[in-house]
This record gives sequence, structure tokens and C-alpha cells, in this order.
Amino acid sequence: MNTDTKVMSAEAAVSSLISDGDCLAIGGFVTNRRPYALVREIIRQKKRNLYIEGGPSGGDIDMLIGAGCVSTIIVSYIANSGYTQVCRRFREAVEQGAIQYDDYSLDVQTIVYHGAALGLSYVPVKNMLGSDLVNLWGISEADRKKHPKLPDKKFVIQEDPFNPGSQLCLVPTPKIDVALIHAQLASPDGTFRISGAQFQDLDIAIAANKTIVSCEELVSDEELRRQPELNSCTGLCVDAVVPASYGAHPSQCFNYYDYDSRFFIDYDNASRTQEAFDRFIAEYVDACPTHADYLNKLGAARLLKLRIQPGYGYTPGLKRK
Amino acid sequence: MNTDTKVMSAEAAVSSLISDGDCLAIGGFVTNRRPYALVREIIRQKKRNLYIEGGPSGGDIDMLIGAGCVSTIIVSYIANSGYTQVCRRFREAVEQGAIQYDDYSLDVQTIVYHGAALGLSYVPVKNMLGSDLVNLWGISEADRKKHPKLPDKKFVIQEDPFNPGSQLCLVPTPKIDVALIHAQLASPDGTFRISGAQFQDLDIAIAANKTIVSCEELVSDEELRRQPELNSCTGLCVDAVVPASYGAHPSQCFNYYDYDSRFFIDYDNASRTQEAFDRFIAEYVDACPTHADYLNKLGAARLLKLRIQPGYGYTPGLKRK
Amino acid sequence: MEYTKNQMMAVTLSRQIEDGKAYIVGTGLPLVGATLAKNTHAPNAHLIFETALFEGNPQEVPTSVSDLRINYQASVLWPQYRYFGFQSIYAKRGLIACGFLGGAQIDPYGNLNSTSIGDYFHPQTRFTGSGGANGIATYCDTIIIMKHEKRRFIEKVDYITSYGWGRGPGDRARVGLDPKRGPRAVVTELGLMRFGEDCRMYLAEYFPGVSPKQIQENTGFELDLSRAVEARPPEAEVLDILIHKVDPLRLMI
Amino acid sequence: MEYTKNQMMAVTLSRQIEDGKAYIVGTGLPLVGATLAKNTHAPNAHLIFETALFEGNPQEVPTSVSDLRINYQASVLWPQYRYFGFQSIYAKRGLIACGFLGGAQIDPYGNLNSTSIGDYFHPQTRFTGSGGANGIATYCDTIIIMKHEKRRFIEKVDYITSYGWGRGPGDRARVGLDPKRGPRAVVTELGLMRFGEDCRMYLAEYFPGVSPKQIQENTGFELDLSRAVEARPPEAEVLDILIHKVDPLRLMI
Repeated sequence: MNTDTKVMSAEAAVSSLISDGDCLAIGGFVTNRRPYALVREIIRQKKRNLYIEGGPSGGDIDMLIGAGCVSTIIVSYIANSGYTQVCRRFREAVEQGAIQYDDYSLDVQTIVYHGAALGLSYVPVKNMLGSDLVNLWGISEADRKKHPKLPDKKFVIQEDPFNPGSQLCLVPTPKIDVALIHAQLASPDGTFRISGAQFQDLDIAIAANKTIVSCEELVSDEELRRQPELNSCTGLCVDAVVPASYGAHPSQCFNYYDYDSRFFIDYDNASRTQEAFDRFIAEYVDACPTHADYLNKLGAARLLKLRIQPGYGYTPGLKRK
Repeated sequence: MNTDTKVMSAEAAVSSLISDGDCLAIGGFVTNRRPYALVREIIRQKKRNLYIEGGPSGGDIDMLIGAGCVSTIIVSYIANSGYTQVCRRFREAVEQGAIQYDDYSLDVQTIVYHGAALGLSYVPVKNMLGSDLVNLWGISEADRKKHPKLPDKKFVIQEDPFNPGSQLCLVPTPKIDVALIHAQLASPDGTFRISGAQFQDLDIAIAANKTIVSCEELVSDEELRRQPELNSCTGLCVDAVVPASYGAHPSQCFNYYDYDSRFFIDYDNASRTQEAFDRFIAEYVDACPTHADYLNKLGAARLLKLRIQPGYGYTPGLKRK
Repeated sequence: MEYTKNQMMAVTLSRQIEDGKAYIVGTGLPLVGATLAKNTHAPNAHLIFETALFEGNPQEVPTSVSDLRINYQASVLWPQYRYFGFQSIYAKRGLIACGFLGGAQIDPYGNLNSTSIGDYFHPQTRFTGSGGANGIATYCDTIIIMKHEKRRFIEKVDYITSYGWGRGPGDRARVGLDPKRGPRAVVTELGLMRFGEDCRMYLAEYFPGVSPKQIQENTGFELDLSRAVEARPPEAEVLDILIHKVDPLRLMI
Repeated sequence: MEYTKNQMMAVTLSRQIEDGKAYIVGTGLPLVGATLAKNTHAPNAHLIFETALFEGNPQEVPTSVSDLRINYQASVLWPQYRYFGFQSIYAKRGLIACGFLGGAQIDPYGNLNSTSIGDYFHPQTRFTGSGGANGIATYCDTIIIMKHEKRRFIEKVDYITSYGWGRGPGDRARVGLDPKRGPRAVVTELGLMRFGEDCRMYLAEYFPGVSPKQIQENTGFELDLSRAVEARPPEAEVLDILIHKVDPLRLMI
């Protein structure tokens, strides 16, 4: 058995593994299993000029944008669905030209993250053909060449060598510097186990140069290795394991807790203006130097009310509006 | 809930879903979870001119070759590892020019099956470059064009449009007619659950035009849907569910049984000559019209000795030589 | 019998769903309509979410396509890339009957904008972006749900997020897409539009209490009204199931 | 101290393994050597199988790379395509120290044949084919295990299944492969060969009781013997662990 340990605090993981200007990919899906505890730490440490590979983005990425951490986003969707249909700090940043952005479709982001995890240079797809996702480049080839991390071309259209006459859109796979994941279980050697839908998490964990995994529960290596068939990823792909119960709050975590509707409603209101957003961040991020402080601020009763009910997999009758 | 049922006998599944000349892909890996019960039924029904997408092939495909079912095989490996290092009916068929064959590497077969399941026309890889897997085409372009199922080209070498100067080998994804899978659990609507290593099974099940799943245990739809997070595949990709306990015998089946070394040793001897092979098939396939007959021939005690020991996942101390 | 506009829309969506076939649904009205269909005439319809969650039977209305509520009695919770493959392969084989889409703007050929209003580079209003919409429009027949407003039904959308029929017959093949798939219907709070052989939208059904003229007045391009008939109102028992079983909390209807 | 040729080979293989690094191993001697290393100087070495089974600790010698025995205390049992991705990405990053290969024929540049003897189209002897060998040779540094026979060590192999150094410096880049990876060592029952800057095999170590001359006599091409030293015999405690703990049933040694 490996005798090393990759366990560290969010503070240590973020400060040692994330640099200004890095390309980040973030796990989960919109309002499900987003690694909010790690994202709050990035805001706390005032990382700058991040390039975000968005995928199914949620309010966590909106917070990064609002906090001034992001200079470039490759986007296909960003919402706290059911609460904020278009994330508001993102929207204002785009409308005011404060951020560099380009659009793909979610399927294409999905498949290029997967292609990156398969070591492919590009993935040849039919998607986007005909649409303005192809006709309009949010970031021009000239600007891409100036960007230290973006591929020079958004895509290349080529005839399929195996189906003459058929066009394909060849989309380059991104070079992700750091992936942030929240898993239910992880162990000191970096092995982690996501339960329920995996979304694109394993792909970004494998593809990224560095991977930080926060977890609901830290367990022994031996415990996870009793049932390797349930594990998601070898520790060979993981650089830091950060214990963080409720680390995905306010989003959902399969087998553990439902989303916190009240928080999403509060954030929807707070994110309407930069001033209200800044107060919200001051209160929930800066005034809570650690994840434990954050949990205490929310309070135990509020958190425990979110526990899922076995057999349902969510919290039936949860107040959601 | 779906009120249809896809449950049928091996006889009905093979006769209704497999035609002479079809392209078949077979699940499992060499000596692990190969769908032998379905393969024996194909031999019984004397299917002819099959084109086999080999992947990690085992003695099951060797039996199909020996029984005269196969005219074309795309191969990278075929053995009962530890017992027969090169399957003998395959070897004789190749050495005598009785079969059409072409070679890829196992990784490439893996990734093109995966690519097929992703709906891709081809996968661009580095593999095979420089080697005779590229320099020599076992089946020429002219013969490929005559073949009703094979792609015209084994591959195309092209410069990577995103990495000038870098060569890539673009390998077309196969069009699989029928996938054969052995799963631990399946339910009438076709949902199935493979436990342990999945190998390439899910890829061929999704990619194939028709999929036949034999299973250790047939359970209710409701039972599998209690924990969708453990299921491997939706029934939308499955055309037949064939209940067959010990359906992977003589190969292994995770959580159920170990391989039957005595059988592999017997087959190693039997497959040395066509005559001995024919006697073996007469005895174990033709003289056993159903899977139940086959199990009775082996005998309950022999089968039960193969049960794995929980905590190990195999049968410790099993006689293996 | 009393019913709301949203209820009529849900019933209309439900009527588009056939038993035994597979549909890609999002949250909101499409899911409500599909769930209604499963509880009435199409118990064996298969609902697929772009999150790669298959065939769930949500007991509470989910707020997003990733909501844990969708997992209930699902068949598989696949990783995201499996949806990518399933969509392209099974649509090609005709095994996905259709996918549901929404948008901020639509043109007469069913091209849809869900990205931004105004210049893409300096938008007046920015939306989330494609999500899974572009993929559905690439591979599948689609049914589109819209608010029926003149500023939304326009001759040319500001940004084509999801390609429909282009500018007419032959255009899908020309850009590299399957010419046999494309937009099939548009459902609004006023009626049901379909697409003719010229690939242009026409009025197929106007809802009870709505006139074809009123629909034309709310449409920013000329709509062929000649084939329009009045839609059947919701059947009492269907409405009952919708209200009391499908969305009793009235989150969507 | 008594030991067999296979035991000396296993010990030599074990000595190639460094603590904390990752290795792609097959069954047979490479696994025995790697398991020996994990039980002696390299407890934190990571063993990876081409079946995408990671970091198992087999308690009984597996007969194949898919054997259930490999799952014991493994970290993940990934689907096959994950191995494909891991191999190419992590080899590129230098995180896979090497992979182990075998073959029927080898040439002075480490090009390997595991496909067939004679004309590929009308082979005299057909083998299984590449298996995972070609992929390992594509992406990783390799250590090759061979039987030391004149007919196997030849100037030109009948079929290049796994590309080594081509015909010398620059050839890997020329065919599109990473020029920094390639064959590093060949272990036989007689000794250990390495590759020089000219990419040609040379004798690095001859096993106790074997002479360099004898190795040259069993090699079908000229081998530089000038740098050869005698290998250390197995340490007593290492041999003890090999025999009593790693392969007590003597399936491989």
C-alpha cells in the first residue's frame, strides 16, 4: 500500500496547485455536486485571470466571475436552473464586455473533455454545423493566438475521409491545468468514489494536469480498495484530497443532501448587482475563512434539513420556492 | 414502467437477431465473462460467414472459427491465457489461409469500439504508427471494397490540424451488427448490470445494431431501478435478454464464479486438431441442445466448486494446472 | 371546463408523444407534458435527459436536468459522454422520436436562438447559451416550445444556436446535417405550428378561444393559416391527472 | 545459493522498478518481478494492467491480465477505453516509468514481433497479435523480456508489431512517435541489454555463470560487449521473498 498522503486543507490545495491564468474545469452539473468549498477558497485567495472551461456551469462559476477571478470563459450553459435561468454576474460581464467568451454546445464541451481524457488531439463531430456556434467565433483566431492557453482554432471543418461528401467539425481538446471535483468518498492515496451520476467529472480529473478532490468523507485506502468496482478514479490522477462535508453546498450531493433552495434564492437576489454580490461574498466567503466557519454560519439545523431521504434519493417535500 | 418483455431463449435470440454474414462483437476479456452460452448457440445454429470484431478474444471465438462460422476476423489478441497462448483453431485457419484477417492493436480496437459507441466516424490516434500494423494491410483495399461490411480503408494517416507536423492515424469505427454480452443481472425491459470490470462491453452494446444480453440472474425491472447508479445500460440498447446461469462458463464471472481450468486444459488439447475439436463440439455443443443440458453434462458439483469466495472475489486455492 | 394556457400547452405537448418511443426532454413544460403522456396514453414512452439520466419517473417536478429527483426509478445514470453517443447513434436509427427545445427567438424555418439578443459580440441581452439544444437540433426531430410574441417569431434570428431547416429545402444537407431530421412542431400558449414541404412554419391548430388572426398578429412573419383547425380542449380525465398527479404543487402549470 | 534462471530474471526485472512510479505489467515474469519489487524496495510502485485494472495486489499469480485475481485491493476496475486515455496522457507527462513487453523476435533497435513468423500473409507460425504491446511501444519507455536465442535476436524481424527505435536516431519522430520514449532494456535468461545513443542494443550485464561470449553466440546480430559487467546475484532475502511469498505455487518461477 502507498504510504504517501495527499490529504490537505482547501487553503493548501488551492494555494499550491492553482496559479493565476490557469485553465480550470469544475465538476458536477449546474446545481448538482459542484465543488463550492474549493471555489470559495479560490475567491478567498483572489486568484486572477482564470480561463474557465465551463461545461454545465452553475452559480459557482458565476461567483468566480463576480469576484473578478475570471478573464476567459468557454461556455455553453450557466445557470442555477429553477432559480436563476441565466447567471447574473456572467450575464453582466458579457453584456459589458468585461470578459472574453466563446460558445460551444454542451454536447461538444462534454465530448472534448472526454476526448481530452482519452488523450485525443481533437474529436470529429457533426454538432454545431450550420449554426452560429460555427459561423461566429467569440474569440478570434488572432486573439486565440495571443492567449497562452487557448487552442489557435475554435475548430476546423473537414470532409470525413471515410464518408466522402460528409462534413465534420473537428474540435480540439482543451488543455486543462486544474480540475476541481467534489466526491462522496476519497482516501489518502487519492482514490475517489463518486456515487450517482458522474457527469463529466472523471473526464476532467483524468485530463487535467492537476486534480483537487474535495470529499464528503475521508476513508482509509483499504476501505475503498475493498470494492474497487465502485471506485471512480485511481489516485494516480489526483494531487490533493480535501475533506469537506457539505462541500457541495448549496448544490446537491447524491446520497447525502439536496440543494439549498433558500441559498439559491438569496444568491439570485444578491447577484442582481455587483454591490449586493460583493456584500454576499463578504458575508459568505471572506467572513468565513474556513469551510467549518461557513458551515457554522449556515447552522447545523439548516444543513441537516437537507439530508436526502433513503429510497427517494432527495428530500421529499423540501421547500423549493 | 415498460410492459414489454425482451426475455427469450438463446435459441430464439440467435435465430431472430443474427444472420449469416453479420459483424459480431463479443463481450468480456479473454477468459473473463465471455458469453459462451450464446456462442454455443451460434455454433448449434450453424451461422456462416460471420465477420468478427475480435478485441480481447478468447476460446469462444476460437470455437466459432473451428466450427466454420467465421470468414473474417479483425484481430489483436486471441488466447485462453495461461492455458492456450495462441488459440489453435485461429492459428491453423490463418496459417492455412482459410480465413480473412487483419491486425490492429488491442488499444485501437478498444478505442474504435468506444468511438463507435460515441457515434464517431473515426478516432484519430498515435497508435500503430511506424509498425507493420500500418505498413501491411491483412485485407487489401480492393478486398475491403468487395466486403459488404468492412470499411474501405483500414485507416488514413493525416497531419493533425491542431499540431502541425504531427502525424495521426485516423481509424474508422466498425459497424457492428450484433453484440453479445454476458451480464450478472438483467431485467425484462433490457436494462442490465455488469458488476466488476466492464471491459469493452458497454461500448459494443451501445454501438451494435442489435444487442443480446445473457445474464446470471433475471430480476424485475423495479429491482434494477431501485439503484440506477449501479446499472450499466438502458434497455433501449438491448434487443434480447437470455437468462443463463453460468452462461460465461468456462470463463470467469465477477461475484459469481472462477474459470474452469479443467475445461480450458481439455479445450487446449481438443483444439490441437480439427478432428479432436469436432468431437469436442459434438460432445459439448451439439449433444447439449440447451444450456441446461450443458450444465447437467458438467454436473452441479463441478460448477459449484467454481463459486468465488466473498472477500477474495475468486476461488482461492483453485486447482489451476 | 376551466384550464390555464400552460395546462393547454402541457396537454398539447403530451399529445405529441407516442407510446413506446423515446424522447429527449428538459425540465419545465416538456417534462410535464411527457409525464402526462406516460400517465395517460403512452405508459411505455422513454424519457431521456441531456444529463444522460435515462427513463426516470420523477415524483416531484425537478428544477434542472441534473436534479436528483430525475433519478427516481431511472434505468441508468450515465456519464455525460454516453448521452452524446446515444443521441447521435439512436437518432440516426430513428429510435429517438424527438427532442424538445425552447428559445428566445425563432424564424419561419425553425432556426432557434437561445444565446443572445443583438450583436453576439456586444449583446443587448445574453442568455445561457446552447446547453444541449444544438445537439438535439443536430441529430433529432424537434418540437419547440415558445412564448408567442411578435418579437420572438421573427424573419431572422439574431444568432442561430440550433439549426432548423436553414432557409429551406436542401439546406440541412448543404451544411452537413441529416436532411431527414429537423423541426416538426412549435407549441405556444396560442396554438400548434408545423412545417410544410417548403420547410416554412404554418399554423396547424389554434387553441380554443384563440383565433388564427390573433396568432398572426403575434407572429413577426407571415404564417400560412389555411390549414389551421381548432385544437380539442383537454379531456376532463387528462386534466385531472395533470393537475392532481403530474404537478400537484403547481410548480410548472 | 541456488537459484533458477527464471528467478534471476525475476530479480533483474524487480531491480528495474523504482519506488513511487507507475508501471504497465502483463502476467508472467513482469508481474512476478514487479510484485517482488513491491515486497522489497518499492512498496509504493503502482502496477497497471492493459485491462484497465489499476494497482491490484494479487495474492495468487493471475493467468491473464483479466484474471479476477488482479482485482484484489485494486484502486479501480476501469472500462477498457480509460486505459487507452490514461496510457497516452500519463506517459506523455512522464508519469508512467515504463511498460513491459515480450515478443517472438527482436532486432538490434528493439523493434518487436509478436504477430507471425514468415510472410504475414502466409505465415509459417501465427501468434496472437499485438494485444496491448503496440500501444505500450507507442507511448511508453519499455523493458522487453525475451528468450535468448539466435533465431529470436535477429537483424530484421519478420513483422514489426511494436515499433522500437526504428533503424536508429530520429526514426521515431519521423514516423510520428514521441522520440523521447522507446525501448530501454531487454532482459533474458542470460543477461540484461540496454540501448546506446545510436539506439542499438548493447550488453549491460551478464548473469553469474554466463559469459559475454556465450550471449553473443546466442544473438543473431553483433552486440557491443565492451560495457558489460557481471550482474549481482539475487540477495538471499530477496530470493526468499520471491520463492515463499510472491510465487509460492511456482506457477511462474
